Amino acid sequence: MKKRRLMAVMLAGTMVVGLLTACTDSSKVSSTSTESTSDSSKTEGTDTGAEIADFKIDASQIPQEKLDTTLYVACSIRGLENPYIATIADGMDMFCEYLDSIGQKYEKQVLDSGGSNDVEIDNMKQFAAKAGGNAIAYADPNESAIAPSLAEAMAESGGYLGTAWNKPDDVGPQDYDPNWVIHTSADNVANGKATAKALFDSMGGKGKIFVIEGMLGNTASNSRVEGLEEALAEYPDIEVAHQDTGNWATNEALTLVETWLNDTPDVGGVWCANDNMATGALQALDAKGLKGKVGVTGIDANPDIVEGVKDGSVIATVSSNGYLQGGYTLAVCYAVWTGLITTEELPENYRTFLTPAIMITKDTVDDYVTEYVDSIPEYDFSDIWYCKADK
Amino acid sequence: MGEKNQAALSIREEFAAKVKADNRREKLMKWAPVGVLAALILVFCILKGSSFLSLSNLSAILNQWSLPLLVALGLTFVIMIGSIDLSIDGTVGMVGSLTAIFVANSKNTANLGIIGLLLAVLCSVVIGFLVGVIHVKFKIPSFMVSFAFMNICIGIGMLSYSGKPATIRDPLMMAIPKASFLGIPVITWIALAVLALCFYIQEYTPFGRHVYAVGTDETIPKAVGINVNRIKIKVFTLAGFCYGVAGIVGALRLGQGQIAIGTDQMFPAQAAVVIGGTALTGGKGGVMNTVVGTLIMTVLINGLTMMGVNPNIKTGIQGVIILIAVIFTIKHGATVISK
Amino acid sequence: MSRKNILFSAENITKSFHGTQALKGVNLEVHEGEVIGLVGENGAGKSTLMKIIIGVQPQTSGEMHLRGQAFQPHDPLEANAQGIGMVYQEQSLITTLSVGQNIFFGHEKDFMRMGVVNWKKMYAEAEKVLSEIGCGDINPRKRVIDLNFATRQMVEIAKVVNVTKEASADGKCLILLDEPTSVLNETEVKRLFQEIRKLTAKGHSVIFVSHRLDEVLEISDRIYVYKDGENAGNMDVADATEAVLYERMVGRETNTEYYHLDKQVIPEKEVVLEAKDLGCRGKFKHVDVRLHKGEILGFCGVVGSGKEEICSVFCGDEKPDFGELFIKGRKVQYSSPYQALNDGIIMIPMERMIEGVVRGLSVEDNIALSNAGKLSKGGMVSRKRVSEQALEWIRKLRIKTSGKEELVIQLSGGNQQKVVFARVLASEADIVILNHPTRGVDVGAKEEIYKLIRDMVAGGKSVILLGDTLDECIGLSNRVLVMRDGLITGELDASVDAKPSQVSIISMMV
Amino acid sequence: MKKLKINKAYFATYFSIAVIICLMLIFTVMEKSFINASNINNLLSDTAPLMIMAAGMTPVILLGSIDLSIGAMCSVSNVLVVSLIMKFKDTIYADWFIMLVTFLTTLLFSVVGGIILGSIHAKLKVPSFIASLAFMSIWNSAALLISSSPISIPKKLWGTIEWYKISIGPLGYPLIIAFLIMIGYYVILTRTPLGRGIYAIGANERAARMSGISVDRIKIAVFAVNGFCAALGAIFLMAKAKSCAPTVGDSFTLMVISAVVLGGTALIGGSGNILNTIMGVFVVSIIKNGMNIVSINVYWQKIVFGLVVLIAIAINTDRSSRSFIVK
Repeated sequence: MKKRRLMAVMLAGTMVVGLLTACTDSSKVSSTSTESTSDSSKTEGTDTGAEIADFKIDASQIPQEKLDTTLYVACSIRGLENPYIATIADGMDMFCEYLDSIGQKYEKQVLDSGGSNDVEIDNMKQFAAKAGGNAIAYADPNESAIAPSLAEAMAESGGYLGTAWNKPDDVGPQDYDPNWVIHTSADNVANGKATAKALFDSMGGKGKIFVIEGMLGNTASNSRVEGLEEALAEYPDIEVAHQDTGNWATNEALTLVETWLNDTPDVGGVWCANDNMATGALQALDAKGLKGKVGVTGIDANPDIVEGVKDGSVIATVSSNGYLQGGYTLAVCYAVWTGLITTEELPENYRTFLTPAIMITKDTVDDYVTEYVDSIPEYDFSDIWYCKADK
Repeated sequence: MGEKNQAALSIREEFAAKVKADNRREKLMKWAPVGVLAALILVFCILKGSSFLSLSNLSAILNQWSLPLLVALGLTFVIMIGSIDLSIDGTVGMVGSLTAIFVANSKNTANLGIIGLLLAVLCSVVIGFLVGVIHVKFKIPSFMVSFAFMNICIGIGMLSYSGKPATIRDPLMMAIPKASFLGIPVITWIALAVLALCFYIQEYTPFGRHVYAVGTDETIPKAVGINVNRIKIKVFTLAGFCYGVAGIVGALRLGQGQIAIGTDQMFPAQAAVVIGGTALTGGKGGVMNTVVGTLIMTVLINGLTMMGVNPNIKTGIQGVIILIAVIFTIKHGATVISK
Repeated sequence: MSRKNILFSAENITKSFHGTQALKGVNLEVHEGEVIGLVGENGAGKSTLMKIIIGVQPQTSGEMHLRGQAFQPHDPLEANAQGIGMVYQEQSLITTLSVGQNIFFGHEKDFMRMGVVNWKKMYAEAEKVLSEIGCGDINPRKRVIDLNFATRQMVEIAKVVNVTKEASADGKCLILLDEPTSVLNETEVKRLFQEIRKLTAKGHSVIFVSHRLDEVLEISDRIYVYKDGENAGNMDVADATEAVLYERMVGRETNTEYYHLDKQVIPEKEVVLEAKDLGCRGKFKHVDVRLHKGEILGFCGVVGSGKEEICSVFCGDEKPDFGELFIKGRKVQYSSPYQALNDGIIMIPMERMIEGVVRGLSVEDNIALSNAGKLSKGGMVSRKRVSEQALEWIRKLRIKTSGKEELVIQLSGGNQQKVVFARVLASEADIVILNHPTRGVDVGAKEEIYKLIRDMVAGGKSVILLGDTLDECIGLSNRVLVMRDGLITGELDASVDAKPSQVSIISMMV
Repeated sequence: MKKLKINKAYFATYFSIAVIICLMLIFTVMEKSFINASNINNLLSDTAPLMIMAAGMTPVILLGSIDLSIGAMCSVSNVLVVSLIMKFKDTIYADWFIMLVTFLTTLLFSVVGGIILGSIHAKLKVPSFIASLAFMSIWNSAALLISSSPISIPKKLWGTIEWYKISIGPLGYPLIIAFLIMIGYYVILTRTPLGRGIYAIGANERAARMSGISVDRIKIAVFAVNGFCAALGAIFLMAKAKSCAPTVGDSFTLMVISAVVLGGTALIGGSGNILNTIMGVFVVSIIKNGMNIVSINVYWQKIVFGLVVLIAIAINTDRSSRSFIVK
């Protein structure tokens, strides 16, 4: 069942690449989304679904008293060292510009957990306590396990939370109605698989690869590796020469590849669970003069890796589009806070869904750069479901 | 009486033998870290054979050794005066981040070249100086001062690139990590140069001697009229310099400046310094001990990585080896006090 | 003798710490080529004055003059530069450095060439300095940690001589010796005195601080006596005798019944401690000892004869390598003093400042250290009983303190010692090992300690005594064991009417 | 004289209180919701794990030792307790029974771990800094081996951790436990032979040994209790997050030691007390909480934290004895 779903995602992923090259004129990036289906796709197509899908925030309907209340806006993230995570904060800023435009009074802040579960929960509790109900927040739970605790923290004071990436399988937004509004995720398995396949194709379907995992025990890392393993199953001639964790860190990846290159100088490619580590791998290859000869893939679309895609040293990376994740999650929460929409109206597949990711390969990189690097994309945050991959 | 004399003689002989044995043991202990290193190399040679000893792996070991060596060198002096420095993660990361934004890079238009590097090192030297000054002038334990500065430096580093690390574009800087001289990577040469400097300072300057004195018993140099505070400040400043060079090396190796260059450098460095035989109580050990200590750590990690040991167990093995190395090299006995 | 030029003078020096006056206006005058003996009880202010002269701490008021000019050093280096050097009471060598490096410690700049210290030249120079003071046999390349204490002391003196010698090229210098003989044996003391005479012959001056009045009388030209931070006398050596000095120091005559012989009791038959063929590799061997209840057993022997090590084994600090130890008839094997204390054995260690008291704790807590268990009820220590006990011992031993909560570190040395005694006595252990109980204690306190020892025995305790002097050992003990080179070489009865002579014991010691 | 001494003994406490009041005033002025009930409630309840671990660490530091493995011990206990709970997932035992068994097993494990570390330190004379550094690596590995990924407690077992939410007035259950442990430690340190032994060993180990204090046994006991506290902290973290993670304790190590030192307990041992530790813990928590409440820019938070710690410790350090050597 799961496998089939993934296959679908993969197919969609490759389609997107094609689509992207086809239509680049529109300033709206509607075509760059990866289509996918979610767990709850069964409910799709019902009447409510259609109605909900067309929902847009109408600023004129927001009661003046709501506009005059100070709304506390936050995004809770793992630390700003990572460029991808920084774009989430940027996404919040963009959404706040929208709030300005409709005259909403607000205060925004970034909650940095520094990679600690405990801190993230504390931060959320403190934020919720301060806001006393008038709060909306985006959270990237450090580990899937703490998502319910974050929701609980918000539920205690009556604010609204949207989470991304990580949550336990048996708990979901419905368990904390109405305060846990949505949970979204880019499809890690699909992304891991897509980059892996791009890498294998570039190697001609055979050869040795190095695998650098993210932090041990991290959901995103595990799922991406799962995607890789699925791809490996499809390419029997690809052999994993070495596999270890780089802890998401550039220098650790550098050390790993440096060491591995000694007993496997004939490596054909390096698959990394994120771009930070891909940077390290590139650097190690560069020192041996193998940059550009041995392909590297990552996930996150860090600026330097996107450049690498451009010059050919990187085969592929994926942008999870932090702007969109951060901004739209808050937009949905905002809609619920204002009362324009209620969580009861939302079917399950509008509570938990996948967000579009953008696959970046040599073919698509130029468009990506024009769209997201040279200019910051513009979003219409009143169209709150724009962030839904299957919309 | 004659018999008693005989016995007395044997007591003396026994005593002499004991002293000799103790001396021999102590001398042996001095070489124990080297023994551990040799044993590790031997084990990896047997298990991994040619690929471990291959030229390219040796060069990789040297490359990986540079950064921990630089960090540990600075820390050695701090530990020799009996203090501790937790600021490493911050200072190294900060310098790494700053290096990238001072030289030609993808983020801004600064192109200070070598001056940029000097400026970056200067930053950590200033931090080291501040740690030292606050430590001695306000009489705050170095543990706390350096803990505070670890946070401050991480903050500065993160602030400097605000989430989007700068990639180094300076062609010279980009060439350095790839270049090698006499088969040894240039980066290692940089580390070796700092090593030579530290060795020179330790052995051939009054300051070096005074460092030992301050670590052994502060009241003595004070009584001779040596300014102990100034020595301590100098030690932290020197440490700052070493961390600074480490930060630059880290940034050059990565080709990018980010705070992660410094992450998790501190505890392994402490372990390396102690394994090498420098006592945490101060006054004992030195730069050469640290060379061995860092080599042990580097070879261990390199070997375990090559053998593909389960990464979950890898840190555990490191811990056990640290423990064994220390248990075998320290003095035991009822009257020994260890804190 | 005192007609020569005045080299150094101090007038009306006062010093107060934390509100207590350590010096209440003392004077000192040193002439060229003179040895000044400085004596006084613990806390009389000798060491404080030394520290002021060398510049470690400033005086509260008063003036000093050197060669007729006002003298106010801010640190020892400044004092050195003007020709005043000091050998400290505490060992002040850096054990991890070599002898040569220690001698020239702080003066490495003299050997710098192009930013590098020329070690070769330094060692050559060190050799010269060492042979100058008659210690040419010490290798300057050796690390201090490998030397014994006596040799270290000589190195220390060499260091000071070197420092002040430089300054003395144009003038005369002054060397302060603070208790230099406390760790030296007799021959070494002799050598030290020779060295001092050599110095004075060259016109240099020495201030010699010691507790040993005989030594002071031997080496000094003039003697100053301080008492409670005030001048209590200033006399030429010709006018001084031990009795006179003693009187000035404590302000009373020596008690003729010094060792309280009238209180010496005959021990009971019961053996409380027995060692059979006890031995410790390289330290002592074949030791058979029986200690009876109510007995004071004296151990005599030179440093290194093994008597200290035997005590360490008795009190559980060290483990013996051979032989057996029986306490009250039960065979024991201790691995820590804790176990020994459980059987009622405790030792008053020799290095009391280091091993005897916890200086960061209060007087009452220190006194209660060894018997906290006994003062507790249901696992809780009763504060009331702790303080009652402290007050009792403060009164009994006349410990000078501002209160039972005062930290031990703030007491004078002698009073810190008394706190150790109080702790040991309060522990209720019935076998007490006294390791040099009167070392570093002034004469008045000594007598009190002797009385205490007598009282302890009268109370049914047994004592093993390592005397600070032979005289003391003979005077106090019921029986004396003589040790040499790790073996017991003699056992002498020392009952009240049959005290052995010192000569007979010395013959067995060496 | 007497007055002066009392001042000195509680010097650190007075200044800690002053620091805490200053911090609270500053934060309240900057953002009045800092002082509102729910934030104070948060502040109090979130402090519990840090408080407990700091309680365990205080006697270790009083001994003059240090335990860098506490964070890793917390991680391994955290993972252990949840994986044990997961073993009971499909059984029919009552929640309280599951709770009891798993908690006791975990606490036992941590005590044994503490005893091993303490023994290596005390018996083999390995400096605690390096022994605990080694154990940090070992426990980190152990945690990852037990479970390399975080485990959430399934919803049906949430009953096992409901106690965490119970509160009496403004004081949550966890904080009450933390305070009870603090009180326990206060009594131990001031009123029992063990406590007096700890101070004596910290101030002068040689003299303590010669006084007949069982140095090794006390050291081992202190490390064992420290392990216990780490595990208890781990159980609280588990209840708070309804899950475990093999790296959960990493950030605690330095934070705990800093809180203890910030309270005024000297790293060289022998001076300080548990009340000061409570203050130190609150200083750290208030800074962290306050910075979020007044929404200081994340990039600046670390810098501000470092500076405030520096100022707090500068105010707090007892520098009255000039000759004191600070390392």
